[in-house]
Parts: sequence; structure tokens; C-alpha cells
Amino acid sequence: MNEFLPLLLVFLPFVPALISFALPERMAVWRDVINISFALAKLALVGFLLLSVEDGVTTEWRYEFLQGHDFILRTDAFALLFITLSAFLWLIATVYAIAYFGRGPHLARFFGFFNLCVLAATGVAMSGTTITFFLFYELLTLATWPLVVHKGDEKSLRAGRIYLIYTLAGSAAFLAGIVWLKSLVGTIEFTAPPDLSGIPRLELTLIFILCIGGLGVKAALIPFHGWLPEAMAAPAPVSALLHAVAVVKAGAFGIVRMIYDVYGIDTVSELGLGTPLAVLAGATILYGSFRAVMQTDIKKRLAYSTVSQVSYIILGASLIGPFAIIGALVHLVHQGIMKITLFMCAGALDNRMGIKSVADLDGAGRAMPVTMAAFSIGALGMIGVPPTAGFISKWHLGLGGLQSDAPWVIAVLAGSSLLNALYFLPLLYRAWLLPPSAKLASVRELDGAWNRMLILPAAITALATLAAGAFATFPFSPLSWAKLIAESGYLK
Amino acid sequence: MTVAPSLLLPVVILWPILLALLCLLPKLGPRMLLALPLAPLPALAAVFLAPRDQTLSVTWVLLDGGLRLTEPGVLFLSGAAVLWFWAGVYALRYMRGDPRARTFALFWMLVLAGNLGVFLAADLASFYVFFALVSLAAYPLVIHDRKPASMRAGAVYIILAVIGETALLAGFMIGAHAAGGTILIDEIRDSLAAPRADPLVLWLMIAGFGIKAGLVPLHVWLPVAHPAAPVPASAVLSGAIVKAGIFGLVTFLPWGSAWPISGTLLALAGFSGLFAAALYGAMQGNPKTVLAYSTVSQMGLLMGVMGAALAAGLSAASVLPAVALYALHHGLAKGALFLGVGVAGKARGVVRGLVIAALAMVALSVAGLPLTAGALTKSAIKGSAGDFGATLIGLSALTSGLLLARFLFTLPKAEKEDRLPGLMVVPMVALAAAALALPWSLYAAVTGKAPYGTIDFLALGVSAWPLGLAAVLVIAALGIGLRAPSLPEGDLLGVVSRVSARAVAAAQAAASVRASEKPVENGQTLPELAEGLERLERLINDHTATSVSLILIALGLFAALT
Amino acid sequence: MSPLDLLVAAPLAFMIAALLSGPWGRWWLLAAIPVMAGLTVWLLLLPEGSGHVVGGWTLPLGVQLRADGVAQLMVAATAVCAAIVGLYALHEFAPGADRSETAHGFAFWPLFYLLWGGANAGFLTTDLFNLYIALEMVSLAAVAMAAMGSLRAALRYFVIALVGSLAYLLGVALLFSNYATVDLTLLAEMARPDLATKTALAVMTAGLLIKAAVFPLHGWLPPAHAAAPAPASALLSAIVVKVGFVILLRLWFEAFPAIIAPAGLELLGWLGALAVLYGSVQAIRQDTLKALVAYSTVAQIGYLLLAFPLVATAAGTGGAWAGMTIHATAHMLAKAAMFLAAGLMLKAVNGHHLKDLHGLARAMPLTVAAFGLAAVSLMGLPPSAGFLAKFLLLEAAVEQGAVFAAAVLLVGGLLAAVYLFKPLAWAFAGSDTPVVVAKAPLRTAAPLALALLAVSLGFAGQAMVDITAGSPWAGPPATEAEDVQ
Amino acid sequence: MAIVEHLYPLTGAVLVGLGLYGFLTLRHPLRQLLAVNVVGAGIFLILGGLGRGADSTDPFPQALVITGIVVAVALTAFGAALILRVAEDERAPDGTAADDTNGNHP
Repeated sequence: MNEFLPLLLVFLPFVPALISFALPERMAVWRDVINISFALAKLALVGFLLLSVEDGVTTEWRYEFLQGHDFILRTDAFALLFITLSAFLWLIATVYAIAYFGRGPHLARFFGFFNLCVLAATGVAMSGTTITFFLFYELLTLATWPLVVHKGDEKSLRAGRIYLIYTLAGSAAFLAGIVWLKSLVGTIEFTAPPDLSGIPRLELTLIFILCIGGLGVKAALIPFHGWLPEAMAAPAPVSALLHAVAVVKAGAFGIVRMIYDVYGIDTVSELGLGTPLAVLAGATILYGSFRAVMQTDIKKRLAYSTVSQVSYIILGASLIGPFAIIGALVHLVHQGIMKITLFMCAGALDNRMGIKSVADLDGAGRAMPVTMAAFSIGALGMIGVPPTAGFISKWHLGLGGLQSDAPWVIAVLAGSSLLNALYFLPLLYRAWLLPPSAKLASVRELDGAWNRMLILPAAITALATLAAGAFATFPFSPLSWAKLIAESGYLK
Repeated sequence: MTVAPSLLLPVVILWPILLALLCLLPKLGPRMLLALPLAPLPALAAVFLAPRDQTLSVTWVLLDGGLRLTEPGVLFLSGAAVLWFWAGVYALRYMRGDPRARTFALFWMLVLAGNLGVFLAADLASFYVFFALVSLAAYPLVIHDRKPASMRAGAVYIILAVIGETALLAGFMIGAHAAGGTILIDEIRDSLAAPRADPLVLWLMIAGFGIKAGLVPLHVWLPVAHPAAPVPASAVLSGAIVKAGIFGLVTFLPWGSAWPISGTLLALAGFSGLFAAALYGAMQGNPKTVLAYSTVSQMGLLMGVMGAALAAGLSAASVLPAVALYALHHGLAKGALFLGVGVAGKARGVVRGLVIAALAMVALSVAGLPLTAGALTKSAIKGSAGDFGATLIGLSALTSGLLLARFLFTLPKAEKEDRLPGLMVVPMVALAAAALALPWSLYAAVTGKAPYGTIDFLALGVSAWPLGLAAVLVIAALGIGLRAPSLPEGDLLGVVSRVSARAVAAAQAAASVRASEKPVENGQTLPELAEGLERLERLINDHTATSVSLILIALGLFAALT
Repeated sequence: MSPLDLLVAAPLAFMIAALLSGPWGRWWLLAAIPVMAGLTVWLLLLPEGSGHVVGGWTLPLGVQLRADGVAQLMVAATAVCAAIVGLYALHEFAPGADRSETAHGFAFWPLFYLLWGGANAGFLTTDLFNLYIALEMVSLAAVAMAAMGSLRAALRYFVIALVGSLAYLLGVALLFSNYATVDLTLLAEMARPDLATKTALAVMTAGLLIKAAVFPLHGWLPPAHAAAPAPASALLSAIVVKVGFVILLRLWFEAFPAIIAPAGLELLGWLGALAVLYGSVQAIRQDTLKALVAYSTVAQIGYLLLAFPLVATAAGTGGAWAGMTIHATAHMLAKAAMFLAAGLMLKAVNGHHLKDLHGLARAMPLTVAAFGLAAVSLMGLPPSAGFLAKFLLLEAAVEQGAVFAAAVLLVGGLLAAVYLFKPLAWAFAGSDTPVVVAKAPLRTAAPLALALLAVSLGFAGQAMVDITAGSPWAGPPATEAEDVQ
Repeated sequence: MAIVEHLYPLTGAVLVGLGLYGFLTLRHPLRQLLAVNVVGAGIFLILGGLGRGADSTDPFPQALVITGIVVAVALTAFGAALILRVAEDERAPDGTAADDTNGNHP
């Protein structure tokens, strides 16, 4: 039975996806119930797996879809980290999305693709070979496109176009890279890096560039980040999902896999590929923060913030060192919960009060204190204020940079923290300290079940942000998992 | 029984946080003012009960750190706890009826928790958490009245606080790395004391703590922010919160190893603040601003001494007790003075005279009038300052005297209908008394010497000449009716903010130019290309073209095959 | 009896039956589907390469039909396509209210069976002259079907197709003069690299390139395919061009692999690459839906030719061969699905342009989904059969160091995404639900089934690889390839 | 003798060339159809000539030619009908012809 567990875990969201597509709009309640129950079921399944992986048991399911090409789903510790995150945030985002859209029209499609998106993200996490990874990676692109264009207005369509061009081009490069690599060393499983010693350095370097470039598109590394701010045209639950769990994370996850499981840290260091990537990530961190400062639209500001934050993960992965990889892994989770908090709050502000730009935010804290409190926690986390989760990430990344003889990382982190403060604190200032405009005064944040449901997810993730930081060394905390992964697999 | 006392340490921090959470409850919120004096009580208990230098390790929280009460920490903690307590008592009367009482109480508790936590932290992570808490949560206290001036002050405060936090984090990271990845403060300090330690760590820490403690030239926020807050908040800001920075230096500087350059630089910055701030403060019109400059000046003295000691490589045991004692005295005295501003503003007639007399006593103590507690602490600290430093400290009595005289003269006058509430007088008096008495009682315990073992009145009198000169100058000025000039608050801040405003404007202009130059996205790109493609396709559709290509391909294939 | 000749004979019989039954001709489909399905299954069960000589005449006089891997795969795919398209067409080609509709309803069904039978003959025969006949049967049916949409386009198609046929016939004549046989299997044994053979090969290839609509000989295709009624377009794009392609395969890889110089393969590869790029760019430019889909066919055919040099250089019956044949199959299914879906959508909104699709994803979600799934396969995105094909080709290209081919494969996929997401974006645009009149909405099942099949075949990759590897000549033996070089 | 031996193929080749030339230069569909027929005739001539042996005639190419001619006739008839329909449509005054309903190149 255990053998099929990975398969079940990945394809579980397929059921609610189909049901969502099929159910007519008047049965929306059933759709909501089914979506939430499957999200819960998945979370339970993940919990079960967590316990087994903690005991060192990895389950896998393989199917040879072509001779010499295995389709492998495996639950190693790193996969589970990502899956746990996605399962948790899926539940959160589902509840939020239900509340956000209320009883709007055309939601069948939305929830259908939403589930497919989670399916793909889970698949990305559990892929056991490069080609399996690619399959889900591409599926993710396809499943998110309808979400990006969900609104159907000019901006969304444009965003969808740009998104597709970027991500498909990235996938093409990635595909070229993995096929090339496979032609050299055969099937690559993510259990142990293959022996790459006999291959010319130039070739390895080119492949690495192709793969990282391809993955970097989704991870919004500069100069491939252009799609992400555009994708802000999507509705808030989509943005939350894109930024926190699915798309950018898949890219970052893939880069970690590339470095640690495909090439192996020894090869990467020997080829000298880590440092350029780290520098690129550092540049992205600063550039994203810098651009974020200049945005007046809240969601765009958050989008550039994502550009910056995701590169923390890449930075940590490319620095190659115990602290750095722990930082990268833990930030994978932390960034997820922090960013989803921010986006859900931004969406709630827009949904309830029509707040879109920074200037509209005046006094929002008075009208929606719980939302803004959650937003504030998320923002402080992004800045890295202790004891939020962001601090834990930064701490490990900074030490990792020093360990890997890259002291400039400290400067990057410091600069980014300052820039983060520069673009987040004014938001908090406006929201809490400036007098609200008349229209905001009439909003009653917690009236009605829908509104409570809209706020609740953000409140939970905000608390999680705090807890992940304040109890970082608690067993099963993201940090503990990151350490477990690093110790069990990546630091041998 | 042995376990219980050390468990007090987490309570010291958790109790005010719990109270803060209670503030969030809608019904309870505004009434939480009443709980303000309750918040520091566990700290007071800990001062007496908690074991010294015994680390209580706290697992599962943050990065598995711990809490611990060190010897200097006790003095800092006790001073802060006393001040917080009396300021709390004062605040519960002073803030009564304030529309934002709930917010005030909430952040008061948070700052309190952070402030006390700083003195207890045994590891970097928790230290940093508490330090950030005290820095960031103090912002709402600064801008409590929401006046434009306060908001400006708050902005300056928060910017510098964030920069300071960042510098600290960078310093901590590098320090922790140098110490092999540990987060225990002791080990990091030890590794800094090693001969090949990176001075960058030191500088980053000095910058980070210096900002908090008002080290010139990083002090610019202090003279605007402290006066902006309500009176009790000003008192704790100036009395207790700046001590977090001092305590940081006390805790992290590698005592016992000589750092000539870093130490001298710190000493220079400190001592220049000692004089410059005092002089500049003497020309202020607002009593709270004057006091804020006094804080800059006094903290300058402390940091100057520490710099000198660092340069000389003095051991912790010889420096820190005196520093802690000085800080204790300053904290209590400054608290009393700040509270006095509020009291004087409501007292009339004889009461006012008494109040001013009491304040003058405290002020003289701060300025170092012989035989006062202030003089005692100064004499204790001179030992660490080196000869030059000691001279400077002696001279500083002149500037301090002028400054504090200015303070007394700028005290506000009461309106007719004002009544002086007892709940405001008692804290002031209590703090003043504590400031004047506590150093006496602690002196022996801290320095190991009896205070003024042999009193040489002549020498004392001679050594008091700068203060005497100050008195003469003040009296002379009064006599000829000379009025001190009123300079704007915030000295360097004006320059900095003007420059930065211009830079921001330029950047915005540049950004807007770039935005307008950006070409408009065009859906129909390259019309010529489209037309060319159209023509090509029409050509291909022609049967002649097709047959010609057919022949050409056949020929080509033929050629290719042979 | 053998399924081989029945597969050709049965459709022709149905053709005659449909012709004779007049208005009820369309109902023969219900008989044809089980019959053809049975025959196809029988064919698939035959041992690899089992042949059948028609009428008992032995070679070289007789006409041999043979079930090799590629034939099996293509016949099966054709059967699926034809059956589903036929079911879809039951509604469209019924005796209608006005005269021309009724005429179409009469004419379509015989043509449909003619095309089916001709295609099967084209896939199964090893006799070059017989292949000519098959080619002409298919062309005749195709032109007539195209004429239902646009007479002018059909005429142009007809004339050009005729030229192609004649070029092919000329080659057959030359070969016969040289070898006194036109059977592929025999030719393979005695192929000589002499002038006549080379001329014949060049002329035949050029002719077949017209039939397969390879750039720059594709000019006839877009107008004809775009104008024809949806089921006709589906058959044209899915099946007709494949007949030319399969004959090309037999010539190059079965009959004359020994005398083919790499330069020739390269030339075909280049034509394929140009076709991919050119067809895609033209497709991007289109603002009518069916023209876009038609140009997409031009681009997709390019991949098949792009694979030629890869197949020839591949070590054995490796990935490139499988990739090429799977691509042909996947394109068949996906393109048929796409044309059917396009037809439904355009009929529903009564327009031709992309912008007419505005908001259609809400009004006709299943049809748009079918279009989208077909697009996934055409773009070569996982987990579709199209992806599998592209992946195998890419792998071969990378292994052989054919950087250019690899780049074209990838860029072609991207360009496909650009043009295929254009209509999808329109379908997703807006927030209102347009009111559409969808007649016989059950027809949506047809494109949906085809598209789902195209996608889900990606999971049956190994099965398809196994089938195609069953060709006795799948990939030239390594020694012969070396001789050439 | 040599010329006579190759008379059929040579004539066939000339016909193919003529037809091809015609096809390239002529614009009217009917003329194009005729040109194509000339090409076809040329090819059949080549093919038919091949079977002409010195002593006996090989029936196989003859059979091919006959089949080919049947196909060619059928196609020519079909083409002629098509051309006729196009001409009718062009003559139709109201333009209700089924032509170019989906005008791909408007």
C-alpha cells in the first residue's frame, strides 16, 4: 500500500479538480466542501508520511513510461518539506479563495485549475528524476495560465501572454539541458548525483546554465523576472498561490535539486558555478527590493518583493555550505508563509475596501485591524525582524555566506533588509497612523461568516510566521526539517 | 527550591508580554493603564532572587538559546525595573483619559519586555529579538501624540533604528561565524578577544549599539524623539532604553584585549558627544529637549570611557561595575528629571519651589557636585577612563552644569486650574531619592571600595571648579539678563534631512523621466515584417512559384544525392 | 482473407454503399465503425511485417500489402480519427434544408470512405505504383472535400496536387525502367546508386513534398484546409498529409537507404526546420481561427521532415524513429481534435475570427477544453503524446549533437505556444458569458475524445515505441549508414 | 537504331517538358489542366515504351499505363467539373456562392 502512497498524494487533488470542473455553479457549496475536505485529507496524508520519513522510510513509485525513462515519485525529506508547505498552504488558500470570490460566477474553472496547480506543485516536489520533474514543471505552467487570465481583462490577458512566453521559454531551455545531460550520463535520479567526472567542463557548464536559466525563469531570477510583476493582474488568491507555493517555489526547488541532487555540490564547486549563481541571486535580491521601493501598487510591490525573496533561496543553495543550505531550505518554507500572508491581506484589503495602491492604505489599520496586524507581521518577517520567520532565514543565510567565504552576502542581506524596511514600513505607517478616509470608516472587518473566513487564513499564516521564528528549534519546525534534510542528504 | 529562582527570568519577559496581549482584548484595553506598574514587578523580584551568572537554557525557542543574569546585568536590570515601575505609576495618572491609552499601554509593555530582556539574554538570537523589540516597539511611544513634529521625529527614529538593527545583525552574523557558528554571547565575546579577530564586527556593533545609545554622530534621532514622547515615555526612553545600547557594548565588547584604534575612535566619538551635546543642549528652549541632549552627553561620557578602556585593554572586572553603576545613576536621575518636567508643569507656588529644588538636587548630582551620588559614580568611572579621559570628565561638569541650569530655567509653568496629582509627585520623588541614594549603598558592593574612604574636602572643592565656573557663568548671565539662544532641535539632523530630501527628489525626478521615456507597448510590432510575410505567403500560394520550387527541390535533392 | 486487403476494400465498399443509399448514406457509418475497428484490431494483432499479396500474384507482378509497425500505427490512428470525425460529421453532413447543404450531405460520405480506404492503401502498400493510385484516391477525396468550403482553393489544391502526383509518377516510371519492378521490398535489395535512381528519387520526393505540404510547397494547404467544413478540415490535416509523408518514409528509409547521401537528408531536414519556423510565424500572424490551425499543420509537418536526418543517423531503431512516428500519430489526433473544436466554436458564434471567440471558455467550456488539450499536444507539452514525440526527437538530436535541430524543436514549441494560446486567450477574455447557439452540443465529445486520446497516449509511450519499432526497416542498419559516409 | 530505341522515352520527355512549361506560364485553370495532361501523356509514353521489347512486349508496364490513364481521365474529368463550377460561381450575380466562406486572406 505504501508503494502507492506517493501516487495518491500527487494525484489526490485531481479528484476535486474534476469535481470542480463538473459541478454546476448552483452547487457551489458542495464544491467548497469537497475542496476543503480534500485539502484536509491531503494534509492528513502528508502528516502520515512525515512520521514515516522521520523514521527514515522513503516510499517511491516508479513506472517506466519509455524505455530508459522512469517516472518516479519519491518522498524524500526535501520533497516532504515542500509538500508539507504546499498542503498546508493549499488548505489555507482554498479557504481564502472561497471567501474571496464568495459566490461569484465562473468559479468552477478557477477551482479546477487551482487544484491542478497544487497537483503539479506536489508532483514537482516528489519527482524522482529530471524528466519527471520536467513533466510536472510544465504541467504547472499550463495549470496556472488559466488562473492568471482568470479575470479576462486586458491586463490579465497580457499578463498571461507574458507569463507563458517566459515560462515556456524557460522550460524549453530546461528541457534542452536535461536531455543533454541525460544523453551524457543516462537517467538521473535524485538519490545520488551521477558521476560527471568524464564530461568536459564546458559541456557541464553549458548544461548547468541552460537548466538554471530555465528554472530561473520561474524562480524570477533577473533577468528572467519580468513575468512576475505582470502576473499581478491575477486575483489575489492566485497571486498568493503563485508567489508562495507553486510557481516561483517550483523554480527555486528545482534549482536546489539541480545543485544538490543532479550535479552534486562537489561538481558544482569544482566547476566554480556556485559563486556566479550566488552573485546573480544577490543581484536579484537587491534589484527586486530596489524596484519594489518604486512601486505604488501594493500587489506590484509585493511582487517585486517576491522577486527579491525567492532569490534568498537560490542564494542559500548556491553558496554551498551547511548553514547556507539550511537557510535556503528554511526560507523556502518561511517565504511561503510570509508571502501568502501578505498577499491574502492585500487581497482582503482590495476585496473589502478597494485598496489597491499604497496611497489608499491610509488608516486601513483602523478599519481592518486584524488584517493589517497580519500584514504587519508578514512585512516585519520580510524585513527580517526577530522573532519572525524571516529572521531565522536571514541568520542562516548570513552565516552560510560567511562559511562559504562570501562575506558580501552579509552586505546583500543588510542592504535588502534596509530596502525591505523602506518599502514595507511606509505601508504600515500609512495603515496604522494616518487617519482613515470616510469610506474606510464604514467597513466592519469581522461582520459575517464570509468576512471572517477571508481574514482567518491570513491570521493563521501570520501566527505561523511568528511561531516558525519564535519556536524555530521546535521539532517539526521548518528549521528542524531543514536541518534534518541538510544533515541526512546534503552534507554528507 | 533551587530551580524556582532561575525560572523567574522567563517570567520577567513573558509577564509584560502577557499584559500586552491583554491590551488587545477590546474590553480590557484602555484599562490596562492600571497594569503599567505591575509589568516590571517580576524583574524586581528577579533582581533579588535570581541566581547570578547561571544560564537557564531555553530549548525549542528561537535558536535554542538561554537567559542569564550577569553581574553588570543586575545593575542595569534593577535600574531599569525601578524606573519602569515608577514611570508606570506616573503614567497611569498622566495618561488617564488619553484617547490612545490602549495603544500606549500595549507598546509600553512590549518595550518593557524587550528592554528587560536585553539585560537577560544569553544568546545572540534572543538578544537580537529583545533589542529589536525595544527599538521598534518604542516607535509608537515616540509618535504617541501624532503631531507633525512627533511624526517627523518618529520617522527619523525608525530609520536609524532599522539601520542600527541591520548593522547589528551583520555584526552578529560575522561574530557568530568567527566564533564557529555559536550563538552564545560569551563565546562570541571570547572569540572577539582573540588577537586576530575582525575589527569589522566591532565597528558594526559599535554602530548598532551606538545608534541606540546616542553615540555622536549617530545620535540625531535622540534629541528629537525623546522629547516627542509623553513624559513618562520620555523618562523610560532616556533613562532605560538607551541603556540597552550601553548594555550591548558592555556585553559584547572584548574586554581584556586591547583595541587601540577602535577604542580610541569610540572614545573620541563619546567624549565629543559629551561636550558638544551639552553645549548644544544648553541652547534649547524645550526642557525635554535639553534633557535629551543631556542624555546624549552623559551616554557620550559612558561610551568615551568604554572606548578608552577598550583602547587600553582593561579587563571587564575593572570597567564594567563602574559603568553599570554610572548607568544606574543616570537612568534613575534622568527618569526623575523627565518626570519632573511633567510635575513642574502642574505645580504652583511653594510646591513648585520644592519641586524645582528637588530637581536641582538631582541635576547637580548628574553634573557631578561633590559628595552627591553622581560625583561618586563619576569618581568610580574615572579609573577606567585613563588620565586624559578623567580630565575630560572633570571638565564636563562645566558643560553639564550649564546644560542642567538651562533645564531648570526652561521648566514649564503651571496653569491656574492645574492640580498636582500625588500619583505624579510620588514617582518623581521616589526616583530622585533612589538616584541619590542607591549609588551610595551599592558603591561598596560594586567597586569593592568604601565611598570616600577619606574625605579630602580641599581636593574635593578644587576638583569641583568646573561646576563652580558653570554656576558663576549662569549667575552672571542672569545678572546681565543674557538669554540663551534657542537653536532648533536636532543639530545635524537638519543637514542630513535636507540633503536626503534633495536626493529623494532627484531620484524621483529621474524615475519619472525614465517612466515617461519608456516606449509604449505596441501590439502590432514591426509592420514591415508583417507585410513582407504577407507578400511571401501570397507568392508561395501561386502555382507557378510552387512548381518552380518543386523543380528546384528536385534538382537540389538530386544534387544532394549525388 | 487478410485484414490487409479488407482494410482497403471495406471502405471502398462502404463508399459504394453510401453512394447508392442517397440521403441515408450517412448511416452506413454505424456499420463502418465496428467493421473497421475490428479490422484494425486484427491488423494490430498480426505478427510484425506479415504481408499479403493481393490476388495471389507473386512479386514482382503482384501488389503486396504489409503490416509493419508504422502502417499499424497509422492505420489505427486513421481509424480512430475517421471514426470520431465521422460521428461528428453525422450531424453536419445530413440532408439539409437548402440545396447545397443537401448536396454536401450526399457528397461527403462517399468521399469520406474513399479517403479512408485510400489512406489505408497508402499506409499498407509496398508497391510504388499502387501507392500512386492510393495517393490519387486520397487527393481526389481531399480536393472534393476542400471544394465544399472554397471552390477556388480546391481548384488550386487540385492543380498543384496533380503536379505532385505526376512528378511522383515520373519517378515511378524511371524506377521501373531501371529495375523492372516497383515493389519497395525488391527495390531495397537491388538499389544501385545510378543516375536514374537518383533522378527518380529526387522527383518522387519533390512530388511527395507537395502532397505533404512541406515548406515551400505548402501554398495550397492553408486556404484549402481553412475553408473546408470542420470535419473535412480535420480529415485533410490529420490524414491526407500523412499519406505523402508515409510514402516518403518508405522511399527514403525502406527502398533506398543504401544510396541516400547525408546531404539529401540534411536538405530535407532544413526544409523541415524552415517549415516549422515559417509555418509558426505565419500562424502567429493569422487572425482567423481556422487559418491559424491550418498554418499550424504546415509547422507540424516540418517536425516530421526535421526528423529525417536524425532518424538516418540514429544508431538503431532508436528514439528518433519512434519520435517521428509518434509525432505523426499525435499530430493526427490533436489536429483533428483542434479542427473539430474550432468548427464547433466558430459555428456557435457564427464568425471566423479569433476575436469572435471572446469569452467562449465560459459558454463552451468543454469545447475550449478540447481545443486546449489538443494545443497541449501540438505544443509538445507534457504529458501528451506530442511531448513524448518531441522529447524523443530532442533526445536524438542532442545525442547526435544536432544543435540546430534541437533548437528548432524547442523554438518551434514556443512559437506553437504563442499562436495556440492566442485563441485560448480570447476564449478566456472578458467576464461575461456570451450567448451562443450550439447545435447538437453532444458533438463536443468528438474533439474532446480525440484530444484526450492525444494527451493520454503520452502515458502509453512505450507501447507506441514498441509498435513502431516493429518496422523491418525502422532505421537503417548501422553498417549501411556507414557505407554512405 | 539508337534514336529509334529511345524514341518513346525521348518523345515522352519532350512532352513532359512542354507540359511543364505550359503549366508554369499559363494562368487559366483549364489550360493548366490541359498542360498537366500533356505532362501525364509524356510520362505514360515513357512508361509504355519501356515494355516494348525486341521480341516480346512486357505486359506489366502496359498495365501500369492503362491504370494510370484511367486515373488521369478520372482526375481530368473531376478537374474540369471543378473549373466549371468555379466559372459558374464567378458568373453568379448575387455572389451567394459557397466560395471562400471562410476567406482566409480577406
